[in-house]
Amino acid sequence: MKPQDLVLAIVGSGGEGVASAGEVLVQAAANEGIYSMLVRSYGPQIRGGETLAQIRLSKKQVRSQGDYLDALFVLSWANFFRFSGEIFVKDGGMVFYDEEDTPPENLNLGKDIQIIPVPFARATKELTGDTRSKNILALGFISGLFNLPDGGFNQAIRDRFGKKGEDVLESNFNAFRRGREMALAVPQHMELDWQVDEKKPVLILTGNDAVSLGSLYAGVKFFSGYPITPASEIMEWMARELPKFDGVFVQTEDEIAAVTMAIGASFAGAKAMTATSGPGLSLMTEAIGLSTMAELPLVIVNVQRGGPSTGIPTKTSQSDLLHAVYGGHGNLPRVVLAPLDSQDAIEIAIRAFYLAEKYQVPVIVLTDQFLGQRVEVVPEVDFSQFDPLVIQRQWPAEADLQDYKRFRLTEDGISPISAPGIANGMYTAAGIEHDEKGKPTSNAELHEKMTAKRQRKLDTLLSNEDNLIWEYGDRHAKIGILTWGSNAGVVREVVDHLRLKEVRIAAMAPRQLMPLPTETIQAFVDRVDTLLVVELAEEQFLTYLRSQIQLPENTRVLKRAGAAPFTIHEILHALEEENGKWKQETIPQKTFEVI
Amino acid sequence: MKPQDLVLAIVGSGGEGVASAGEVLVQAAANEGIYSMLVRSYGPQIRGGETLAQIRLSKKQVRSQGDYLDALFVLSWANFFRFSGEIFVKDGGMVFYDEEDTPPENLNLGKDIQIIPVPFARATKELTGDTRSKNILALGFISGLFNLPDGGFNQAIRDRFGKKGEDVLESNFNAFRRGREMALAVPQHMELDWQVDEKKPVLILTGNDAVSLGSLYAGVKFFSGYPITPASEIMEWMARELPKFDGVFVQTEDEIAAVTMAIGASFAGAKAMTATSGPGLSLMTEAIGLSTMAELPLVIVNVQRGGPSTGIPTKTSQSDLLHAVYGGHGNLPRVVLAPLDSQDAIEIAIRAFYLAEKYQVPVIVLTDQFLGQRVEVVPEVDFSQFDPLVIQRQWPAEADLQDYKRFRLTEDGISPISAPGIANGMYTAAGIEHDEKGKPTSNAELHEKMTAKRQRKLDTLLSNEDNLIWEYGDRHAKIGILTWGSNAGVVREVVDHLRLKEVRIAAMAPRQLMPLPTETIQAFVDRVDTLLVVELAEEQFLTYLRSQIQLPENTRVLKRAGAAPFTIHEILHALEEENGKWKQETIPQKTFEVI
Amino acid sequence: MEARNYSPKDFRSDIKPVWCPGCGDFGVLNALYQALAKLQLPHEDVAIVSGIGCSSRLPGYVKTYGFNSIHGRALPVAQGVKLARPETTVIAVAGDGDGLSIGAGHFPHMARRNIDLTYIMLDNSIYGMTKGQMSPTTVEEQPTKTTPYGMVEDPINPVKLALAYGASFIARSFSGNIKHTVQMIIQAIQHPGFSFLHLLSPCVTFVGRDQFDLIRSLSVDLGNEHDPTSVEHAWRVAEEVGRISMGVIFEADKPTFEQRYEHAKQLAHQAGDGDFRNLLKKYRVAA
Amino acid sequence: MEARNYSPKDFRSDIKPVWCPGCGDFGVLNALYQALAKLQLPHEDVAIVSGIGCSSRLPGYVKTYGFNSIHGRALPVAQGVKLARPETTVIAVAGDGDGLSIGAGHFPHMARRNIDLTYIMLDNSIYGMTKGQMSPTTVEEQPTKTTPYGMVEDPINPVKLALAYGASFIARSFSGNIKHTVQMIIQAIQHPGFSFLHLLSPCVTFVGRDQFDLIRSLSVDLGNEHDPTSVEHAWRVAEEVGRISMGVIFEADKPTFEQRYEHAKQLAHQAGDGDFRNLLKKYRVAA
Ligand SMILES: Cc1ncc(C[n+]2csc(CCOP(=O)(O)OP(=O)(O)O)c2C)c(N)n1
Ligand SMILES: Cc1ncc(C[n+]2csc(CCOP(=O)(O)OP(=O)(O)O)c2C)c(N)n1
Ligand code: SF4
Ligand code: SF4
Ligand SMILES: [Mg+2]
Ligand SMILES: [Mg+2]
Repeated sequence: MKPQDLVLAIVGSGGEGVASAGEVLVQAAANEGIYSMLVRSYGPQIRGGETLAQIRLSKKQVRSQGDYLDALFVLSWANFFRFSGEIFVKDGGMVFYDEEDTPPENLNLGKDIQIIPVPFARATKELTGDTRSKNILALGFISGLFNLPDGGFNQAIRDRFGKKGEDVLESNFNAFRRGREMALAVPQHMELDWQVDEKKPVLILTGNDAVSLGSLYAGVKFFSGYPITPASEIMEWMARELPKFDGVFVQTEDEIAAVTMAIGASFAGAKAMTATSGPGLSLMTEAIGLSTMAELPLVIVNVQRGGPSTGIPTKTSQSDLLHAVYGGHGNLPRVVLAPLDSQDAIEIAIRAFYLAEKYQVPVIVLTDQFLGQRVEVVPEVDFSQFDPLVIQRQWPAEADLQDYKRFRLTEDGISPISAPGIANGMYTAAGIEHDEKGKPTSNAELHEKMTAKRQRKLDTLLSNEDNLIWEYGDRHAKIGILTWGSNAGVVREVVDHLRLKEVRIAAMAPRQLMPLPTETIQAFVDRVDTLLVVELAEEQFLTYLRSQIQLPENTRVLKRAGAAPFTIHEILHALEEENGKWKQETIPQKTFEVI
Repeated sequence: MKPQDLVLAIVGSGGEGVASAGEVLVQAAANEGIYSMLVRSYGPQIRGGETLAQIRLSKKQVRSQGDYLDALFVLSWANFFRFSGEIFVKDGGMVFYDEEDTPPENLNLGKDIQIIPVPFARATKELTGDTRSKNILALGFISGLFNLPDGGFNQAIRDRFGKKGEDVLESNFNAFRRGREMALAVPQHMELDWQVDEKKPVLILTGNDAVSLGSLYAGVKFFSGYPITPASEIMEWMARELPKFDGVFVQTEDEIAAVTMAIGASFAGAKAMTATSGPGLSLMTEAIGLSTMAELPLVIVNVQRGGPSTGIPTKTSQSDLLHAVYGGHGNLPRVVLAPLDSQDAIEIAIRAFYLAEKYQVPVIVLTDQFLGQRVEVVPEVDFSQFDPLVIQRQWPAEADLQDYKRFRLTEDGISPISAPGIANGMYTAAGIEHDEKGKPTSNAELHEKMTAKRQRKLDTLLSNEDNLIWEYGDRHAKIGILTWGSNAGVVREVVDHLRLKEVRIAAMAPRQLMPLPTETIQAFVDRVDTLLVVELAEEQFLTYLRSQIQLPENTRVLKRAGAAPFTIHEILHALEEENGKWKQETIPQKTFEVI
Repeated sequence: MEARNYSPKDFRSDIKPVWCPGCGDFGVLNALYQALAKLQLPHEDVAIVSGIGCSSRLPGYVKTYGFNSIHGRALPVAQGVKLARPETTVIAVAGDGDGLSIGAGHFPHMARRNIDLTYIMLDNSIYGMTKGQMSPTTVEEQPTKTTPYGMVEDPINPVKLALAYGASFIARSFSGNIKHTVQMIIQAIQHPGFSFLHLLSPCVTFVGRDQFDLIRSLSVDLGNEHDPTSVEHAWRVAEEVGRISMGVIFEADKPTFEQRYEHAKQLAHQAGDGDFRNLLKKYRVAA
Repeated sequence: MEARNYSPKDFRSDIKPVWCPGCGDFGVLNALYQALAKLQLPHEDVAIVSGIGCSSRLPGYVKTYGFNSIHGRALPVAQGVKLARPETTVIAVAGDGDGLSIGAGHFPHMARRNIDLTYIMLDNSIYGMTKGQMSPTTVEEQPTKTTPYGMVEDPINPVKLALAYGASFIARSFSGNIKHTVQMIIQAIQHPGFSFLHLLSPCVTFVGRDQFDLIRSLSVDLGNEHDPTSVEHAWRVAEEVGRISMGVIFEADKPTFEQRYEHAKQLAHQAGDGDFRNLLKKYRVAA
């Protein structure tokens, strides 16, 4: 086990504070300059069901959740088994469990795994009189076991419990210390080195936080939304923050009201957005066309989950891709962006507003449950770098307002846009086809021209704007991986790992899916000998790529319906199968070397 | 002008009975064994606005609306000009107008066009005291002018006006006769031969009628719908006919209620459907996923119109294609069928129910405004040929009902489906991911299996069912046209015309768009040297084809946003441009020779 | 059909509820088992149709036909089931969010059709499933995740809505009072036409356990002075502040959709005989 | 802003209405021109928002800002406009189908928010634009294209709905009485909060010209006995059979969404200062 890459998990019931222990751990580590990623999983029960917190800690930025656990902490076995098939302990790994809950006799977790009882509950009760701080005691145990610096924990515990009164704070501190002591006494205890050379400021945030922060920075002034897992946090964030920034927040009666209200606000001149997940996006389909037709800026964040229909609300997927790029009746140009991680999500959200305002189009930002809800530690972001992207709408000039033509047929497709309050800028926005002044028409020629105008804006965008694409790895790669969205993290680790083994490999992920930067992608796929497409859907990305570029004949796809994000091993295996360039045994069960 | 191909149009205001004259003409011709196609167009005004009836008459089955008019009958010039850019008189053609409405001085309709005043209104008033029968007088004039047999008219007029009383009938008869006499007196009068060798029974119907008839024959027992142009006629048809056939008709509050009510009815065991157009289809998106997920048969007819958003409700388009095949969040297998003409629409509707019931999937039938609302005369259809397709749902066998598994993982993906009333067949249908028994799950492995099961049904379908594809023309063609839907008619005429000129050409149109019979299409495109894709949308079909097959590099596309259907000339020009194989002058302005 | 003797537990399915311990919906489920047993309805002739939400998980826990459809669409799906197979006893189940927010547009049309089915709204004044956002019946005092600075709108009154929509049966009950709930479910099912049962069913997790005591303390039975045939009386009940009346609030005798459709069918049969070939003749020309 | 003196015709746009000759909506349009002129509202500070239908074509004919959106969504779009730019006088226009059928779910939520805008429903009891299908207010006697054998459901009563929803202003008028319509539009616009105007506007093509006479003959003015602050009185008006009362049916003083949101904003500002950098600190760890 290398100190800079530790994967552990805590599992228990909802009431045992598993998730909150995970959050404190992330905070504590960050206080010491240690990066991490936290994935929280819950069972189907609304509350009090099984909870899993998987945390990966590293001195380098963490890019994926970690395939195998170095150590697992079981507060109750029954809950552990509810996650069977989802978590795997590394061969030679360690499992610590509460001594009060004896493991089943036929327990078989893997090769050479040490299974060690620890009196988490009893020790807590002895110390504080009840077991409420058991999670923090376990955290103390973890900190001691892996020699994690305790200063960070002290700060994190104070931040978390300080407001709950001295008593609560005190018992948590005591529990933490007791747990740490207990760990120092077990033989498994390790003297890992977590000293970071230079502590740089970081952000701790989820993808949903990131999208919200980016949107606020971009100047969103209107949010209308309807709750839906796993996007609700964006809405709750806006409910909390927008009123502070003099923006308007409305919880609407459904997603159709949410999106049409945002369109109304946009018509009135505000930067407006909504956020949803698959079923909500489907319901918004008709109105997305209205935004296209009335040429009104609109930002929709869609946090993907398992589908179709209600599907699996709490699990990740990339299966809304085809709907995002091709859904909706009629010829419906729209922009679709997809961030790679939380850091990128900030920029992508800002760009979404930039593109929506500049090109007067609907912009869909596709994230997913994995990205949206995991807690990630990323290097601090300098927001001022995005200031050029924080633009105001291009109001009509005086000359435009002489005989104002809202939908003037321009070369680049963009026409001067007015809004209530502007004298002589009056016009009627409409979802009905219209002429340059907005007058309804059913004329075939005009329809042709207006259709082309709307389409043309995407061409203008593609040629005028930054190429939003992520490319990583060997410039002369023989093996290429083409992926998108939150897969980028795990793919990046695969590339890093294989490059250390001198495999010539590179990866690419478009951050702008529509209009797709086809030239860059075509060049990439033409350059490599072997191409692997990686996606968490039924060949949706592959289908989309096929429709947009020429894929080499021997293109292979690694795809799954979703629910769980990809692991490094899955991708390595997929590459191996296709290549035979390195052997199974070259894939270690765990701990990847990363550049 | 060849007698078997005559294109004429009547234009006037809504009140002048233009559309009804067109309908009587079609009926009259059919009574004499003459084929025709009638396209009615209206201006934006709800009622009383401009109306155009374009009728093409032929001794052979008519496949498209006709490019240029041999003769135009103008009841009022103001209304004519509202259609400028939509109708063109052939060089050397004739224009007859009501003498009371003087044509504008600068009138320029084309080369060598005779513009002849006729006292339509005055003659009617002299005869009947008012101008109400003016349209029928004009019809009489038309019949005389082109020597159309008058027996058919007598019958058609009786059918139309018989129920309105002897007086009305009489004045219409008189008007008709007077008009015919007037025509015989003008020098333009022609002795065309309309004698048909063998009169075979025909059907006169619109695409909307055809879909309705097919659905009823297939055994539809539940229709829920919401009005929308140009699909409302299907709904009105069902309101009228279903109660006679002990089916249930419900006008719902919106399209979401329409589709979910149909899904409820399907759950209860009924063959259920709805019909809509673009905006409605977009609204149904979420529920289509429910049908996929709960594996409940469902038929949705979507009559395409101009889009996006409200678009152009009264005009045709093929721009819902990508939404039909790829719309909807999640991995969402569905079947999409597209009939070529009214005759085919009968069969396709029947097949839609067959496939929905057999594979327990949503089936979308894509037609369009042009096909849906034009009046077409087609050879009689022998419905009994479809009897093998009129199937009952496969209820579970006794053995299935022991420990019944509604979503059993079978090899072909199809599981025995139960319904209320079946003892021991109880289960809970759900849009949530579920196990074989229908129990909700968020397990990644199960999700994988169930996703694959649902997808597999389409593979089974593709390998087990008839290849629904239309192929036409030279088996060893060098030029291929790939198209879909109602374009097939005009494409067929192009192929006929060019083959007479010894051009080696063939056309293909898949009638099943999803799952696409890719093998047959791939073979076709590989066979030809030049491929032209023809579609009434912004490269949606092209995009779709790209995503499904390998298109040759030199594939060309003839596309328009829509509103007006393609003409023969447009396609010939497109081919010419690409080929230079025949010269502009080889394309006559009108009258195509057809095999 | 052979006589069967159902006990409440015969209606228990083998799926374990995902509800939080103590959730009010357990009471509804138990009451439903009892009501179905009292009515001796065969498993296969009952269909319970819901949308999405904690409350909408209910169908899966009952051993009858069930349909856990999509958010807000319990009513249209239920109507489809009922009209396609009228022999079925159809019960639609929705949460306050499901039925009054995203599904609000279906409610008036359900009522005006007066299709013979029962609509049970499990009102917990919160979005339970999505973990605690404001719902259409959330009251000002209730903190939620989307009203951090208090509510800026008024709650919706479901009974007033049902009255304005012309629902032919309106009752209210409380899942903390299982006996009463059983009684109301039975009466709702027995009512010919559309019946609406406003069923208070506390969310212990996002609203709080004290809801049970609070509702119990405010509950009063609709006494004899209440005339359920009077819209005025019913409106007064709906307007009550400081107490919650339980029982049948309104009941009217109205023709059902099914009856009226039967009549329409008779007229239709007079216009045409339901023979496909005859229908086809209208389109056929045999020259 | 410079003083302008608007006359009704200053509000006429240069688009010619597509309505059938004699359509009731012409009366509404004229009344609206007059009302806007009387209120001297600057063109650029008015936004008229509609859905889809004959009635929804109205915005295009008025020289103000307009939004002819999609079917059923006049209300949410209008709310977005108003909340994003509160200085705007926002008028939402919908047909009976647009507002009571596909858009029915937005109406209760509009009312409970009590946003300061005016909602004019042009009720012709039919789907005009799609050429004559049953609408939610179609009455039994009226033949339509989708009720060939008569209606099988009851019509919806829009005034009852508005009352049950807690709308703070409810009035009724008739496009055949332009003077009264002008008056009602003005009062509706002037009402602070959500105002609902039920405006009977006959469809001459699919219902018939006789509608004008019929409605005129049934119209009575709400006299002094009517107390518009009384829900009971208002309900009685809504229930009337054989006559149609015109005027302000109900009016209440309720805080608006805007006012309540202002209050929420103050609380929010106490919780945080609206400085992005300070907000960012919550996520930032500078070790
Ligand atoms: C179209 C759509 N939008 C949003 C959601 C998310 N969602 C699931 S349940 C629910 C609301 C639950 O509230 P309620 O109906 O009151 O039921 P409860 O859970 O309180 O019983 C929401 C918003 C969804 N599943 N589908
Ligand atoms: C989503 C959607 N469904 C259906 C339609 C078709 N449609 C247009 S207007 C209309 C109803 C018109 O009725 P109403 O709202 O009463 O307005 P009116 O024309 O009578 O003034 C319908 C159903 C549509 N445009 N969009
Ligand atoms: S969240 Fe509330 S409504 Fe949902 S199961 Fe828990 S207690 Fe019941
Ligand atoms: S159809 Fe009716 S509502 Fe529409 S414009 Fe004509 S008269 Fe008016
Ligand atoms: Mg609820
Ligand atoms: Mg109407």
